Amino acid sequence: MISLPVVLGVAAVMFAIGVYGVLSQTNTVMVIMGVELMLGAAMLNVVGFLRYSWPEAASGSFFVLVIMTLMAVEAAIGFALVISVFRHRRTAELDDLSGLRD
Amino acid sequence: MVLSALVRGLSQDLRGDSRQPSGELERAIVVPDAGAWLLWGIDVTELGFAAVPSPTRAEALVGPARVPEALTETIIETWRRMPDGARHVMSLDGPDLEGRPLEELLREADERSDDRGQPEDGHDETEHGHGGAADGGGGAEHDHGSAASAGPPGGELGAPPDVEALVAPARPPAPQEPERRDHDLQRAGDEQQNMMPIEGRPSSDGLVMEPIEVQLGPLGAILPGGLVARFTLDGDVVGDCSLEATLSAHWSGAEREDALWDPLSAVAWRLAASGAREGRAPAASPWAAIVALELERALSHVAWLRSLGSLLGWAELAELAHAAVRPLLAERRAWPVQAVPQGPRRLSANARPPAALIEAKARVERLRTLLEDSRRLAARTRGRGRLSREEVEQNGATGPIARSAGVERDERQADPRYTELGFNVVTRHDGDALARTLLRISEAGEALRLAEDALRRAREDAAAPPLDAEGAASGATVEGSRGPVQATVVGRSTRLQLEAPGRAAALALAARAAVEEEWSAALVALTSFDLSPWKVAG
Amino acid sequence: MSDLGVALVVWPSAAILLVTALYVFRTASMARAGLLLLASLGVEGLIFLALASEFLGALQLLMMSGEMVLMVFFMVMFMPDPGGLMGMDMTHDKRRAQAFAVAAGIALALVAVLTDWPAGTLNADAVDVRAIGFEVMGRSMFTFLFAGMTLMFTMIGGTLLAKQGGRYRVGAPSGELRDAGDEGR
Amino acid sequence: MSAATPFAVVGVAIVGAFAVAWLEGVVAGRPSPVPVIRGVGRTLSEPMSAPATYDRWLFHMAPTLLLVAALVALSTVPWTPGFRGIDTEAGVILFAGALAYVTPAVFMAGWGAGGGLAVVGGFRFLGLMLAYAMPLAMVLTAVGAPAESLRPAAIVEVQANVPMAIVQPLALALFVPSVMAVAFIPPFDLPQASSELGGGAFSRYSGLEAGLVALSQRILVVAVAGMTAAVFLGGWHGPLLPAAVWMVLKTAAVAGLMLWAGRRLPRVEIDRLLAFAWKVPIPLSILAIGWGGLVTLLFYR
Repeated sequence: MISLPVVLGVAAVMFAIGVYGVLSQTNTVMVIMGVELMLGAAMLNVVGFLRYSWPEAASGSFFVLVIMTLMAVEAAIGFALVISVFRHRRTAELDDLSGLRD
Repeated sequence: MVLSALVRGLSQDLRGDSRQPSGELERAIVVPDAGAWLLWGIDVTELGFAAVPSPTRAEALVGPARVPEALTETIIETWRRMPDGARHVMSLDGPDLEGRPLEELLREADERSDDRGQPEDGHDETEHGHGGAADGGGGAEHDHGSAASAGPPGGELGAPPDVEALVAPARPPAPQEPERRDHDLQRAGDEQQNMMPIEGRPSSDGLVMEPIEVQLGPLGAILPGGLVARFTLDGDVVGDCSLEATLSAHWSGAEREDALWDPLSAVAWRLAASGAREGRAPAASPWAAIVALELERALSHVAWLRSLGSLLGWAELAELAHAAVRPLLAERRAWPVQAVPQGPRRLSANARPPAALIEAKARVERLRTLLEDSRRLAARTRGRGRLSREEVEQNGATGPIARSAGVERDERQADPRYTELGFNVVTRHDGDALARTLLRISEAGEALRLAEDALRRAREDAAAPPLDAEGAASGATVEGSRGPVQATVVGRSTRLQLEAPGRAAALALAARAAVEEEWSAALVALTSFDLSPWKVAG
Repeated sequence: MSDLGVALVVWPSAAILLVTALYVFRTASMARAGLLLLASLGVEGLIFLALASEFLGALQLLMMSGEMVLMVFFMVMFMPDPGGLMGMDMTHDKRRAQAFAVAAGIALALVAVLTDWPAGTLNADAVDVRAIGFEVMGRSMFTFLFAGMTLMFTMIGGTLLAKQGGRYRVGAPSGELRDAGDEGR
Repeated sequence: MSAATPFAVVGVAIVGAFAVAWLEGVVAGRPSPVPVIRGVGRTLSEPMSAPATYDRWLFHMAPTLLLVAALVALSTVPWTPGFRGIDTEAGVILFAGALAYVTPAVFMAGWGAGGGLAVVGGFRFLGLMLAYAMPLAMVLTAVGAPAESLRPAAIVEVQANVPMAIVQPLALALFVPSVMAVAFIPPFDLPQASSELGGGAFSRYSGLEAGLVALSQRILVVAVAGMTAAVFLGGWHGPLLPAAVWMVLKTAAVAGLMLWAGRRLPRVEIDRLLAFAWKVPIPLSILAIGWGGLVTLLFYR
């Protein structure tokens, strides 16, 4: 029933939703969520390959662990930056944060 | 430290010495609060009621014959929200307070809810902004009866989902909420203020957040009934806090009608008033007066300790305090307020052995040793609501609050009868919630020792050293459980002017101590001031 | 699990995953957005359980819940109207974003369907915890060490960046913090 | 993992929840189970009023998520050699994963209720997660090391002659408080601190939902106590009595001790707890993993 193209298709749609989120949202935190979705889609791809193409490749599942770490790191640093920006500018809206100089 | 406490406690607990009424308790709304009834000589749990602040689950409403005016609106609102089967129990021998009779209030509440059969149509938005303001009192479960309240299975594990925020008279939301707006369906703009970006005062970590307004009281909160506390929360840290004592009771039934007094320390007031009238020392039996006063002080401190135990969620402390209160109540009933200062007539006839007094002394002593070196208590109370000695003197705070900051001022020092009993002032120095707790428990222990000695002297009708009437004009000062209480005769007439210096200062200091503290720390600081909801002067 | 079992788990989970992911960006309430993302990535954990190994699935469930809840925490702190009562439109130039996203989605889906991926035979020795263990300690030890170190640095760096004086008095340095917010360096 | 396992797990959950509720009474000095039954009756008989909530969806979904998280956590506990719950390869990680969903459930309840104090209750539990998440996850892996597997039943097997509590006492000392925090047993009952927050995150529930919340909290206690007994106290191993009896005895002992400790300790404060947690338990849990590995090399290989 479930074959590789199906899994990759679902991952593709998930990736597209992530891209839409990143491009359309004005708030930094929502952009970070969009990136999380895109990374989730990447993980789904890897698991799909792990299941259907290279089942014995342990490095595949290890690669999923690396992506999970990447998601955690990216979210953590993103929020730390947002906190310090927020402390000074009282807003996390991307439109207001365009200029670095002011 | 945790393990040693557990092991030591295990042996103690297995002996099962802290018994509680195991019968099924009825959930009741207690007006003004279970602690006040304790000081009036009635333990609500022994009457079979467990104090619960949430009206929707209460089965009864227990109140004094006459209700202070400040609570009328809240009581009507509470009665309307109680389930239909609820019954009301009017306690007879509570203090006769000024105000409207309880039945009349409840009848009015019934009429109000009849003519307003259908739910109100428009009602103001109770939730707005980030956290949504809590509508009304925090409705903390006042589990005075925590040791005994069975309640739903959630009751004991500290998750009594039967609590609902009590409604402050200012904004009563209708019980039936009209259809809630579904967020992502209605995208229409809203009339609320546009908040881009968030303004406001940065909290201590430089972040600005939406303030949440929360009100505790006047009924059902952890604070004494009648005390209203309004907080502005900045996240979970208290931004600012305002306290208001809303209750006032005239000396009803006596001919001197204008004296405002505080039923929670009735003996002290009555002694001050009678002292002001007949010159310094009440003629009849000075020792009996001291016994009654010290008993009231011990009972007030131990009852306060019980409410602190339930605030901290420390069931063991609440149970031990409950066990210490029971003999004190029996002893207190032997010294009714009305009999002061003469003391009960039958005292001299058959000398009642002070069994309950000795039992109470032993239990208070065990409480003191538990708290004295307890790291568990220190973990929650050290450094909360810290007052410096200058701050206390500058604000004119008195009583245990002042003595715990190192100010050695106690009206009993000047009294020769106390010096004969070997009284010395108990003080502490760091002025925080821990110091106040330890000071009160040691003061309670000492008060019982004084009461026992005075009782022995009263039974032997020993002569009391004469009070040097240093011509204190026409006033008398007595050290109540929350500070000195003054009575001065006004001009030639029999009218009395009663004040409690330091009472307003206590409210101000408590409000200031709660600011910039995390929510639970702020409540610990507030409770540690043992505030009285009865405003005295003015 | 049997093929039917896999299908029974994957199809509904995939549907929930995509719907919740889409709603993440359509809802106005931030708390809902965060929890919807939690739902979608959590359900992805179920798909991992069905497809590959329990270890990956369980780990995904564990990781995502902690992360997303903290994300909700941050969103509520930083968004002007976290409750979504205002119904503010938090997007800009949605048109182009939608167009681009749809294009990217179709391109990837085409690649996924058209190329014939090598079909590995799913045999007994599917990846299990032992294999991942040996892999981590074997060939990929260096990468995992690096990943571990970055996590440590992120934790410490993130806290320091954020911490400029604690929320409660416990950590707050002396008074100079009070005016940090005002003069807005 | 037979077909009957889910029903067995639900059975254990219901019986366990009642036993915990009765155990609370015993610890509080009221041995008779009658108040528990009457309390349940009264809670379920109340009408489920729809209080004014801030976010209806989240508010009404929270109890079910809490129940699902509790049941999945309970299902990973191996009770007897015959009945090992869902015996997956990474059962211990699934246990931690299921427990991790208690936090969003409590947050949803608090945020959905909307009252100022309910939101504060929800956020405090979120903050509490920072304190217990790391020690909990690390200790579980440290305990899995000697068994060379993350399957709870395998961990029980490896404790045939000596329970893990004696081999890794530090892990037990870190595991019990963090697990009590997950199940918000007093003294960690921050989200629904009855005296401070007036019922906090769960104050607005009534009737069936209130019953559901109370039930799932007790199932959490059973799951947590069961896993502690299985992973640290040797599970079903024991000299005379049959396996099931040993497991029930050990779980009851652990649950009783947790509830009893809750009565003897004041509620923790979130700011001091976090400051303490980041300085002591988290570094110690790294040490615990090291010790777990060392012990495995020395004794179990």
